[in-house]
Amino acid sequence: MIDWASIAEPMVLAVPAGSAAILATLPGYRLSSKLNVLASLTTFLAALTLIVHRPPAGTFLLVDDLNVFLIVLNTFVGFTASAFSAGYISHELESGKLTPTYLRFYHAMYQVLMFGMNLALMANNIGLMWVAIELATLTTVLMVGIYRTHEAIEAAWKYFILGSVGIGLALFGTIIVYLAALPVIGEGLDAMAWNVLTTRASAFDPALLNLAFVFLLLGYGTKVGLAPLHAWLPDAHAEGPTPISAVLSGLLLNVALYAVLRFKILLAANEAALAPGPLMVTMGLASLSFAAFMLYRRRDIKRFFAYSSIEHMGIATFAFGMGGPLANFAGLLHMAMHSLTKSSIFYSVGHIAQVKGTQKISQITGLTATHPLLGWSLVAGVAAIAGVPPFGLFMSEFLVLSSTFARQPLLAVPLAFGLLIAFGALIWRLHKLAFGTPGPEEKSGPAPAGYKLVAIFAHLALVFVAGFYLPTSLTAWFQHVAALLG
Amino acid sequence: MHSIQFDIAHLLASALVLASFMLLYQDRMFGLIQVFAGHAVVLALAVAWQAYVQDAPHLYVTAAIALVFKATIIPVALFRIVRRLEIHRNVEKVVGVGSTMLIGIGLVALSIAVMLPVTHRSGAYTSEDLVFALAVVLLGLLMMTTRRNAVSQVIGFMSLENGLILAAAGAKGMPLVVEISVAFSVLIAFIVIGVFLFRIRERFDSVDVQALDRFRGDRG
Amino acid sequence: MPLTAILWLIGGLILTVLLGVALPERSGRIVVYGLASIFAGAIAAIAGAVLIGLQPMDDSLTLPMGLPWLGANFRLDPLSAGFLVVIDLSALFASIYAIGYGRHEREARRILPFYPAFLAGMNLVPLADDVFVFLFAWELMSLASWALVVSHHREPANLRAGILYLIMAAFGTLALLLAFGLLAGPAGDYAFAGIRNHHATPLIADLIFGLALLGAGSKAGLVPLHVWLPEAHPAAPSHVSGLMSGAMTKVAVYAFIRIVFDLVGTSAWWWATVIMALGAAGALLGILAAQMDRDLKRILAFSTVENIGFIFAGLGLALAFRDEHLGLAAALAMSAALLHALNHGLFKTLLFLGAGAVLNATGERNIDRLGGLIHRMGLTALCFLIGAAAISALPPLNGFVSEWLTFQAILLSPELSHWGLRLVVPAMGAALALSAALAGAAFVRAFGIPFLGRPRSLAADMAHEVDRFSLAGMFALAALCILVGILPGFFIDALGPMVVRVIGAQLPAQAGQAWLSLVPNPQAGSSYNGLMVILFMTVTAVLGAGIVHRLSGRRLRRADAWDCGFPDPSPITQYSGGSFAQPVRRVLGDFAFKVTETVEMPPPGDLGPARITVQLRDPIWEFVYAPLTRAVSWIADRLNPLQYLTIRRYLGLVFTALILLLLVLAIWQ
Amino acid sequence: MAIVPALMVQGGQMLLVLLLAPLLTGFVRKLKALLLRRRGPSLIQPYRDLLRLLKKEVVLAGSASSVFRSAPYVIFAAVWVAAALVPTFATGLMFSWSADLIAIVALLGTARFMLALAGLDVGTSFGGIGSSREMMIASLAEPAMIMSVFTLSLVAQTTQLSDIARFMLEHNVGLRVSLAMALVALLMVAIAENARVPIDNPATHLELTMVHEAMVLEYSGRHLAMIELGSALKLLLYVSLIGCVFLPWGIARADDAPGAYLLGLLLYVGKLGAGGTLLAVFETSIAKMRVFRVPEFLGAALMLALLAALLLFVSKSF
Repeated sequence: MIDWASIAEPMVLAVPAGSAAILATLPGYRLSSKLNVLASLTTFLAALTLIVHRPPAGTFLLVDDLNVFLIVLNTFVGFTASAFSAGYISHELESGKLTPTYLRFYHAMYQVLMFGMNLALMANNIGLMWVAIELATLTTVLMVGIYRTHEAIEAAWKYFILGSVGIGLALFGTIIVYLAALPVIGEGLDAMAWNVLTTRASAFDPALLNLAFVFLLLGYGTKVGLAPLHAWLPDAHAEGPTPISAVLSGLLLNVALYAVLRFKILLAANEAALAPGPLMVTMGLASLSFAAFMLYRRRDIKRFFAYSSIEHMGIATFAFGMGGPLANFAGLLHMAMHSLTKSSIFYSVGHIAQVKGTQKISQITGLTATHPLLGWSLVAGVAAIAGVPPFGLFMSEFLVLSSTFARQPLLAVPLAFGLLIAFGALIWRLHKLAFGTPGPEEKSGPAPAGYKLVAIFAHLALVFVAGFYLPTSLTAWFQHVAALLG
Repeated sequence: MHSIQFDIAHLLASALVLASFMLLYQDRMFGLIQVFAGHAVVLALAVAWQAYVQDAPHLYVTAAIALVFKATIIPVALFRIVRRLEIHRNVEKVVGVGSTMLIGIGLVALSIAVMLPVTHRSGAYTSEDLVFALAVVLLGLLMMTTRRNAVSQVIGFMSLENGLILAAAGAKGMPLVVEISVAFSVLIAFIVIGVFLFRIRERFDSVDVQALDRFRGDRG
Repeated sequence: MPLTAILWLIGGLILTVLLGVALPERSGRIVVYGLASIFAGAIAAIAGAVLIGLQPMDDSLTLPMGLPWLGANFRLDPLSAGFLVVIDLSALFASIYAIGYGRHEREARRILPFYPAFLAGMNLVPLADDVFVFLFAWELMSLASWALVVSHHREPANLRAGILYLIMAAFGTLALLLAFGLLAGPAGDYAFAGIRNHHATPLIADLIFGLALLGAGSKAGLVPLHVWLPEAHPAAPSHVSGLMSGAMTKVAVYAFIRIVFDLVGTSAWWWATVIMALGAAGALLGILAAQMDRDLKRILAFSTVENIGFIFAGLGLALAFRDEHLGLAAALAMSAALLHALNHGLFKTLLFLGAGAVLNATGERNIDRLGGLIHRMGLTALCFLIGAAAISALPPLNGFVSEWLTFQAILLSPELSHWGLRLVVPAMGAALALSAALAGAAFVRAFGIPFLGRPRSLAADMAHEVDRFSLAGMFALAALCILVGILPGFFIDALGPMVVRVIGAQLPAQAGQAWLSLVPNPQAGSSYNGLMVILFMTVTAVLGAGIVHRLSGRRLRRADAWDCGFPDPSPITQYSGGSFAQPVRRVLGDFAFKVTETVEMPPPGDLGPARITVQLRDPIWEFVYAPLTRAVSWIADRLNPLQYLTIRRYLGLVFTALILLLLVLAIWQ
Repeated sequence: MAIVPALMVQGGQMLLVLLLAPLLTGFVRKLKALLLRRRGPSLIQPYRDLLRLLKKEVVLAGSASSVFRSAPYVIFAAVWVAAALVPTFATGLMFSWSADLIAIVALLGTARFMLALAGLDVGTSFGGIGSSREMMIASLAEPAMIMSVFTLSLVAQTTQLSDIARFMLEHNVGLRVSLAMALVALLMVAIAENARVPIDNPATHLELTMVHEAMVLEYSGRHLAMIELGSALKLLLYVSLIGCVFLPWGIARADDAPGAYLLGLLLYVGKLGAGGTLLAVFETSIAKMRVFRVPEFLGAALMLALLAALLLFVSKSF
């Protein structure tokens, strides 16, 4: 009998790393795209086993309640995204936007990215986590610039510079955390290990923790895409390959937010430290309302949904800032639901951009008439992201709003306002995209084969079910984590 | 005995801050690069001194990296880039030197105000080092935001990163410092290569980031 | 267990959605609408049985869904049962109608899946017994109806209506959500049972009331939140329009009653005045707008605004009486409001179905291009006439009964002790009387212009009677209108349990009264007997006709119209909708809609026609909604440049953020 | 009281109003003629007209529909039923409970509704003019009427007309501001509803000034007869309504001696005469007003009635 726990944990990291190496050498893109899917699938399965068999905390790796659900989510979306990209990327090759060499590079990088994110999630060491996130950043930068068009390189450059600065700030924060831990825990790796830090945090010097949190919030917040640190996000989403946009919105933002949460726990554990809540609430609200208004003037469909990602990250940050079992539960749920929904939206958008041959909203009309399946999947996705039932985001937004309003009515008003503004923008654009009669000059290619849309509907189905039914086990564990977040 | 160690550490750290100020002051491209090399050398010394004081041998590696990579390779590469792209003209600034200096001094004051009350508990070196490290970081950021062209922005970023390394080295017995400095060097390499290899010359006449920004997405 | 049965039926409706997706359009139409009518009918039957006491009241059920720690709670109490009846009567006949009507849909695939979902949503709202289920069903209802509104998506107007509708719906839901947030309190007890136990402070209660008014009002079409109604209701297919006006607005009324009368527990005197003022204003504005408009379905939608105003006025009265513990009066007002909700559900659905029939037969909604339809579609005309008479509150039809009850309730209001109420109530009474009279004018126009006279367009001339299913649906509703009109006692008794549930008092049993007449308030002894009136009228009419024919025989000669000696064959010379509305427009249109009439006379000798152009401007839209939209786009424009900064400036943003936070920290420490 | 006499009273009343209605019309016409120094038609001229019309054949416009043909009977029935429920010479009519004052107003509304539809039915311009103006007038007159009904029933604590009459008779109501206002409002409404000068001119066929006549322009023969009878009944209804409420003296109450009934009958005829005289004098002494001044006239009535009701709401003592 093999000890799954001992195997699964390294597998989640080893599979992506190994397959990345292989993919870097493989020529033909058909095979490599299949291999890519396979690798992601195995990673996902390995991650699944982590739920059941929880390995003990190691010096460098840690799987606990908080990150295991993110790991599973991460690998799952990574898997569906790879499946989607298998269908997507071939079209890009045919349309000559990419060359086989770049494809090989793309697939390798995809797995490296997966590796980086999984490592960031599983790292038991604040330094290691930092390194992993930096790795993820670098790979995504390369992927964003992969089309080597003018805009793509500009976006990548912007992302790179801002991301690096963010990373730098985060490192400074990390160092300060170590310094805070130093007197209590003593020198060495323990002073950087999560499981140790979390337990001893109450004894740390609060002032140092506060200082650290400022840097960490700004540093990792840049990667979460909180206003005013968001600037890289829309362009990176818009100019990169759509699978990467999906991964960025669905996963990387979550990973960064996860990092912030981890450090928030430290502060929460320390009474003397200033409550991280107000900072997060402020930035959350800022991102939400800012993105909501920005949505109205977007002309590029991918950039449009990128801003909606900023909005939702804002909501989640707000929820965690509010704290308390209800709000935290809502925040976790929101993270999960958003990454599922948003990635599915980006899948649809990718196909739409391919059949319409453009990303300009003004040149896309009446999708439900021309490509019913694609069009309705977009309608469902946008409805879900706008937070109407029967989709999961409704539950999370419901909890955030009502719990906030009961405690801090004055905070809930701008929140509700921002939600309404964003809702208006989403609906307005949706009508334009999905309904009406397409103009005569509008070109529209053949609809993508049904199997390419499986991923979309799989995600939507999950979000749909979560809208009215959450399995009790899942809930119990969400609540446990929520309590842990304080 | 401790006092002299402390003074030297103090001296080196403050020298780094001074170097940052010189970077801010410098307005010729080649001069800028030379000053940056100096910056890196000072960093290498400071780290080496910390290695000696904390007798943490791995810090020597970091110092070596700083010396070899930042103080020699990078500057050389930058020299070549600048020559290739014919941009050894003045570094045009957004804010005048004087006011930049004033802001810089303000930043140093801020970092002292923030740090000193905080760090007195953890050993003396760290506290001093942290103050200066923070100052260097802020100055680097200031430089990035007040310089128009890419090379000087890159240099600003690298000085920022030097500050981080200083802080990391200052943190007593902090693990992974080497790994982190390596990771950072990779990052910097990427940036430099990026400036060099982003086919920027194919597409733009200069590496002026503003030119790069000419097409800020989502227009029409 | 009635609740279980109803939930199963709703489940059936939800499964029907899949059929609507899967089946081919032709058979799908019959199956979906057939099943929908069966399920709706069954629910109406069960709920009715519960209401008249054949089935046990108040049974509740919790499903393992919804909020994990709470589950999905459902409860069937008299209030919800009554509203289920109201909803599903409309739904039943609208579905039957749709079996035939749907044949003319070009893109039925855009309707079939959403129709049963819409019904399911409407049925779930009254059953919800916790906040989450309530809002879930509420939004489901909005979403499905939105999909139906944009089902004819190739007309830009419909898309605009869809956007406006969905945004208003979201606004309403947010308001309700916040209201529930306050009701649940910090503990976050989202079950209605828990909410009833947790009592809010007066200030919070006022806040809840305001939010509930916004939330429910925006869905019901209460002034000034009614703007979406005349856009969205006509955009949908007619049977859906009928349901949106007839049933969905009632769901909103239910939500309002549930929150304000049941959940909050307390109330302040001025709540009633606010409700009554808004209700009266809505009644007047709505019916005036209906009088001005030319689009048949828009006319009906505006008249919905009027009727909702009427209902809310009744509710306000009931609240005022309940505050001062005048049980009988409160029960009277509440019965009036509820009965009117039922009646409006019947005749508004009927009228929309009729309008749909006209639309099918002629492809026209503009009454000025119709005319003389009664000669070609006599049965539809008959149904529409009954509906029009009923909605104009003419005895012996049902509309009059609820109006009469409301007036009776108003006459009891001198007993109110609060001066504010004493001033508001009579004014409201006058406004209601005025709007009732105007309704008569509006519906003389709405029936007379399209159905009577001579056809004004070829389409109207070519019209033909609609199919059997459509007629069946309409006739059933017309029959119900008459039935409620002549035997109101039974229906009022059936509403009794609902009234008891929210008021705590009840009217004396009506069915027992002599000659089945209506005596709501024994010591006043005012009574009305629809049965007698209709008997008398038929007897006298038949008598008169008999005698006259005996005296003068049945001689009759067809000839041209005399028209004071110079008849004009051209149908353009008839009075059109516009010209019919002119007197009222001149008299009342001005203060409500800033009407401007401009007449262009050709110079003497020029044979060109003189033109009159009329402009209506809705002040509410101009002063409330337009500024809001302008503000949003203004802010968006101001923020937009942030997308186009240079990297250096973005770094500057990060830098300043960092400095700010550090300063905050330095100061804080 | 016993069924049989009650039925007799009820039936007698119904016949009575039917018979007296044309007479009242004729009386008013005659009086107006005399006031204008004309001989004028004889008192029974209206009966003659009705019979003549009944004898004539109906000439029906080609575009007329069943609405047009059934309208006269419905109108007649509605008005007659309404008139039958207004106490003329005796309160406590057998079927008085089947419709109260509000219902009576609404019954007249039904009649008006049908009449307006009939006006639109043939599809001529004049019919349209008539209907639209009629509805405009009605939409102001009816609320005024309702509000004065409110006033009455707030005083009498009921909307049941015969109870109101009995209340007025038995209780010493005295002179009340509110009642006076209500009376004035009611009179104005009555003038408007019966298409009398200054609102409308029953005698004119000058196209642009007519309202009621324009609606019935296309009617002929028996249909016209029913319409004429209906309007005559309506006039009678209003007069006897005002009479039984504001000068209820002499109205026989339930289980009174037959003598009382007789007295009531005589007094009733007297009241009719008085009402007719007042109307004739008023009509001859005033000129018809422009159509668009009518709203001001009726608006005044509405305001008066509202004020009366308001006063009563504020305090019972007005």
